[in-house]
Amino acid sequence: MEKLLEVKNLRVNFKVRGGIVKAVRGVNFHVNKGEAVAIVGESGCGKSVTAQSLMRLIPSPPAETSGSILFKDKEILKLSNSQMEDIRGKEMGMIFQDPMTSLNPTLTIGRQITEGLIKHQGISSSKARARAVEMLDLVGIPNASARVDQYPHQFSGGMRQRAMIAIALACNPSLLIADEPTTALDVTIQAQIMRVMKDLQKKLGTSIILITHDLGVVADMCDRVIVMYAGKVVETGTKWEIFKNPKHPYTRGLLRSLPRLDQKKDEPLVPIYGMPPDLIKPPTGCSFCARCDEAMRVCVDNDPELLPVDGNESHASACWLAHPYANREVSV
Amino acid sequence: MVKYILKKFLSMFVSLFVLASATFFLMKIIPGDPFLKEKAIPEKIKEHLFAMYGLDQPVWKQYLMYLNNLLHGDLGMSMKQQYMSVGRIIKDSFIYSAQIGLFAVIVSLAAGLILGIIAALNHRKWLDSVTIIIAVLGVSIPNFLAASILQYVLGSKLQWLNVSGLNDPTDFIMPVLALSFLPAAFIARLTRSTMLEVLSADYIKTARAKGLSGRIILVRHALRNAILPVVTYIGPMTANIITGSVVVEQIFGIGGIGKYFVQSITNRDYTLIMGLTLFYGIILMAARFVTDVAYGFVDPRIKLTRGGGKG
Amino acid sequence: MRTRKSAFTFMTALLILAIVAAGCTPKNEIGNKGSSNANGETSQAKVFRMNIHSEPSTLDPALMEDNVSGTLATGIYEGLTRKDENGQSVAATAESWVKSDDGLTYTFKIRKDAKWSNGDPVTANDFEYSWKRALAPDTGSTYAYQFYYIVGAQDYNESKVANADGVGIKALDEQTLEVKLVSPTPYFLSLTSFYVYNPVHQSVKDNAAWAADAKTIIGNGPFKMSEWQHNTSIKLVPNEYYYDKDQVKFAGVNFTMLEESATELANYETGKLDYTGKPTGEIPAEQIPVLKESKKDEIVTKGIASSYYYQFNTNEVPFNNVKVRKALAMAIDRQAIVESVTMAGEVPSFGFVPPGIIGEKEDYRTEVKDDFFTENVDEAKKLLAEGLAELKLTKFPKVTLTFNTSDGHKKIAEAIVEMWRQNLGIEVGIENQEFSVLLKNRTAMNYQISRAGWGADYNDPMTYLDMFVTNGGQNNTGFASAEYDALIKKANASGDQKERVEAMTKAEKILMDYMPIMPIYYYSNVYMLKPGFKNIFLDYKGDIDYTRGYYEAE
Amino acid sequence: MKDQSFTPDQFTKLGNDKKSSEPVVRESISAWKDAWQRLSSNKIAMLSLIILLLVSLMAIIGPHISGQDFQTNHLKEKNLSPSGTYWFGTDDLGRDLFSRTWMGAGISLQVGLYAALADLALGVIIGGIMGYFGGRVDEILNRFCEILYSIPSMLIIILLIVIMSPSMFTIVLALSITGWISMAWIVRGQIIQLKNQEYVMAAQALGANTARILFRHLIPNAMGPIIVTLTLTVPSAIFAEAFLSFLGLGVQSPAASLGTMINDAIKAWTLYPWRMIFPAAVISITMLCFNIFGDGLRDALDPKMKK
Repeated sequence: MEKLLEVKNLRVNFKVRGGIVKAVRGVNFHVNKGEAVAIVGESGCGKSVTAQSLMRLIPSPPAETSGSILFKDKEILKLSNSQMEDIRGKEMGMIFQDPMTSLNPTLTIGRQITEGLIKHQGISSSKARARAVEMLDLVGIPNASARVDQYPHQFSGGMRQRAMIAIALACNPSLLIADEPTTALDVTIQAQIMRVMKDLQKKLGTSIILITHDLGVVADMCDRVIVMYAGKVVETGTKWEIFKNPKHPYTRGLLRSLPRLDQKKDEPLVPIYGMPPDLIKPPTGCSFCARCDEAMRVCVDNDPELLPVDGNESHASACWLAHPYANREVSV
Repeated sequence: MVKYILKKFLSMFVSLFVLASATFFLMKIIPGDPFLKEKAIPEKIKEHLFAMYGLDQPVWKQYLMYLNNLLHGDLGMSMKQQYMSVGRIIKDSFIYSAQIGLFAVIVSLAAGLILGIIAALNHRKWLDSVTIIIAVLGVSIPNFLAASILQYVLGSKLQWLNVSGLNDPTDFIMPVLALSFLPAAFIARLTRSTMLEVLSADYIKTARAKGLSGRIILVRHALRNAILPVVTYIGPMTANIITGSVVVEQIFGIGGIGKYFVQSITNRDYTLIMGLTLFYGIILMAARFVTDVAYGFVDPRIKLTRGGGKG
Repeated sequence: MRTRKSAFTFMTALLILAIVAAGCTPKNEIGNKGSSNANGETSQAKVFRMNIHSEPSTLDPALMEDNVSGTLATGIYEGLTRKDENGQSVAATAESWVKSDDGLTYTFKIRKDAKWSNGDPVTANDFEYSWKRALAPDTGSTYAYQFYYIVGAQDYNESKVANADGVGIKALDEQTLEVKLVSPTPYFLSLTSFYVYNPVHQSVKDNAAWAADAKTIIGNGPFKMSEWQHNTSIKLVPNEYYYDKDQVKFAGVNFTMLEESATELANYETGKLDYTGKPTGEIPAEQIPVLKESKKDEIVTKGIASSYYYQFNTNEVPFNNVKVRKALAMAIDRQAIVESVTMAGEVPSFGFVPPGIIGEKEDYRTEVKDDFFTENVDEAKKLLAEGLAELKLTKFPKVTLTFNTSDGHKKIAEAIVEMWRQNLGIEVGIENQEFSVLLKNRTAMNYQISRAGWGADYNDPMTYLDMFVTNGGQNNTGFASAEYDALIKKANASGDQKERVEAMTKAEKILMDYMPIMPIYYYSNVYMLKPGFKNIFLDYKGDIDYTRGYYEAE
Repeated sequence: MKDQSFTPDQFTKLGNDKKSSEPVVRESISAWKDAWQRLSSNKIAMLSLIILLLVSLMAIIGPHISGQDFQTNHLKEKNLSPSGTYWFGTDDLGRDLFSRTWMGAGISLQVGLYAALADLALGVIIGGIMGYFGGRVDEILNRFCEILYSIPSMLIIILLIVIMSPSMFTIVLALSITGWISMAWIVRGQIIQLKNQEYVMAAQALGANTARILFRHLIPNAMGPIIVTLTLTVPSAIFAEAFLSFLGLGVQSPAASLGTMINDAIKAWTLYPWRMIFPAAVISITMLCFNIFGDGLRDALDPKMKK
């Protein structure tokens, strides 16, 4: 498979009063063409920062980004601002978490779709408008030709997120980054939105990075999963590997906190207790150590590396439990 | 929409009536009369003058007489400049004030928005500090001081500009600048404040994610959402500026309308006071009406034109 | 959608326009620099440029009441007589006059070549018409009482008679005007140059708004109005029909209306004005000492017949005691005030009638010295203690000095109150009031100490002294003296100047002994005139005469 | 894995108490303490606060420390430039400008402060009501504001002069009668824009009462323009007081305010610039610090700005 995007040793630091927040600490992953990848983790784990830094949307200062982001063989971090403008919207689209605030309240939906089209494809405004209607139709907005001239406040939440998708996909980008696209929506709408995204992915062949804290939506949609914690990738693998054979205690924690259809009635949902570490002073050892039920002495001062699980190419985990010395007596 | 405008006009008419009534009685309560001067006029002559102007009548009668004249479109003659009608005084002097005022509105809007945007884009950097200092000086240096300094430096010392008058196009520069300092500074502060909030809004990120250029994001997405307080402010500000500034007009020797707002009252020139108040009231109410309509254009969520109700 | 878009585009366009305008205009100004000097004429015929502060309240002589109008009237109109530089009445539109032996009848001969600015002849009928017009109640002239010396005038003006037939103004023929007076009024001749005595063209009765525009004003003076930009400027050009046009040398007179003294001075200094300062303009007081050094040859100080004084409410404690009033008057340093506070060459005053007013033969003030009291802090302290004791007061009560809003008045008040504080140990509050409020309070005797000033209407001590007759309209002090009233009456009835001056001298002494008013200084006018301008002068009242001025390059 | 040797005993399970070598979570702190921490780490804002405190202190003790009192005239020593005797020079009656400046600062700052408070109270509440309720309430209140705003304030001031005697209360009253209207309009505009946002509608749907929506949701979000308007109110009140003095309602001499001092000095500023510079500098510096501190305060209190 051809790699569309390859991220190597991505680090993002924020200068704030009181120190430097190391939000992303050496993240590696890739996305293949046509593939849907999920980045999963609690809020504050650096997944959104990672996603936004792919499009260089993190303002610098206060942020400092280093490492390498190769997109279609171009080094994103080295492009000029205007080159970057040509990639945004055209090659990569992005959907944000809150459709209520992510649309400009003072411009019509149509205008917000067409402005990217006009900029990137240089088409006339009437053509752009036709394309906007088409896009709205595509994302399932009824009566699109009338709706195109309405303002965001005339749309419901779900419709707005559909419109966001239409905006993001208007120029037919090769990569769509969806940053918690359904978090702000209620459950029934969530499913509809995910369906729209999935359908479009199939139709247009777009690669997707789905950022979410909810492993539930992942199962449906994604090929591979990347689990992040405290600015690092702690486990990565195919959807099946992660769901059936999670190796990292954090992944297991996430899965345990998820309601499942096959769940027994008396089996409780188990939240992960405690708080993520302060990324101004990240722990020297495993960053999950403090919350880990299976923590060992080694975990306190030694940071585990992301290593293939059972020699498997696609599945990797960063945990001392994989060390030969560790007792392997853990069950899911 | 037509109904809305009609309704607005009707309520404006009622408001003007209330304004005229309130001003009329207030004006009659305060001590003094148009014929009071250091060299007192003999009692008999004064009595006759009072009778000529109807000032010997009970106040309510004077009020009805005034309203009657007003309904016939007659603002009366000035009691101080006896050969001039109030309408003509306003017309002759407003021309100057309006010219300078409109320029000043444009200059202060342009300068204020630009400074405010620069400050917001450079939040907590030195350019932000520079604009803060300029803006604060703009609001804390009164316009008479700014006008005097301009006049002394550009007019008297460097002699680049005429110290007073409105004969050359360049004569507009100093009065316009003097009038613009404060509003420009205030607009800059307002713009900066709301721009900072807007620039951190999600839809700005959306716009960036679309690959739009910084300039377009700024003008199309950010400014439009940030400009509402500025729109609110420029309504009354325009009304105030185009009806002249006493000090600036005095310093630059401009025969504008500004001084009459003070002079008519010190002279107790009753007809002129009323005429000016109504004139100002109309301009202010018109400016406020335009402001309300402009809200709808700036932010489509606002629908004042459809009348009442929350949201 | 479309409208919104265009509205926004419009705003952006405005912005750009403004930026462009702001960026470009300063360049033009450099190109225009040279053209601003309008007074390019050479010595033969120069335009004289001065400031008149503000729009004249009228140019109808009957309604005039301020010196802005008066200054313009000097150019546009001409009465029967004019004042020369020494304050003497000289022939003008009247070439000669005869006073009857009883002093009650004046017969004026109007010169044959007197013409209006439209070429019509000026006749005795015009004067009769104009004066009766000024007296007509419905004209609404506030200065109509200046005609009350004439038989029947007051009755007509006060509507006691229906028509003007009984008024003692009569054109015997085209050239002869006969005026009958109620009593011999030695200063009547002086009044005939006063602006309310100016004639108006009889056509004015057909146009109520005739005095509002340059086109419709018809005068008989040395100049006529060529342009009136309301609130901005007035231009006069010589009147080609004027009988004495050979003596009119200026190509024109331009008046600006600048209310700000600093602006006026800046215009003078940048060569846009030839004259600055009093009577209609002003030189900023604090600049005067500096200009007296730097512009020695241009600056002129001229005493004028006006008095600046404080008046006491003698009905109220503690000023119902003459010793208290005297103490306050004696405890200030007038020299320090005129030197350090007002700085315009004013003269400390110890009497009421200012210099410049004609007495029996010469200046009243040189004939009758103003030594009615002296400054003496020790004596003042003693008087104050005595006065308070007489009033059975243990300490000086809380009183307030009020004055009408003006920077100059405020400064003087601050200095005087401070002198009282230091010299007498009394605290006097200061309160500035809006003029109308002050005048109302003064008429209602609702004050303790108040600033006041008085300028002459005509050239006789009476213009000052008749103010303080019992219940006089200007007498808001509570001062009432039968003896004083009798003396004023006597002076008014007499045609003998010696007898009159004697009575008036006694009256002034009574006034100063009673001291309802505390003299501070006699005004003076300071002005600057560009070198080369000649024969422009101020009369005894401080009114400017520019009509015979000329320019002679040095 | 690095060339690192571990011992098996390192792979024994940890007790819950020893899991980390460092505290895991940041100390949780109250919002106020947090705001104060953010504010105090803003050096310029803190410097501004110190200067503001210094100016206030000088307004109290300043008139008494130069050894010259504010009202004694020294006519022989008028218009002196700053010197050892007269630190800020003397004015046109030879009075000590140092004492007068600080005395004026005391009066002017009070005027500015009270006027700002009055604007805040009246303007925010009435503007909030106009914006929030809209419809007829808005129409009537708005017209009331327009009428009040159009009545010549000089008439009102003269009326006040006639019925009241000059005092701080009268000054603030005169300034506040119409002063709050601009604030009300600004607030009204903001509320009209904000009330259409989802969180407000959500709060309405949840049945939150009006006052709560207004003061908890709407007004805090309009704080930016409110603070900016306040920073304009203060200097304009200071200069308006000078105008009141001129009409006879403001501070009466020999007392001084910064506004009246500047008014007096303007006539001769080219000759005696110090008479204008010191009072103008006090106003400008105070306003600058007020603005910077206001910005700092807003940044510290407003979590939105944290990023």
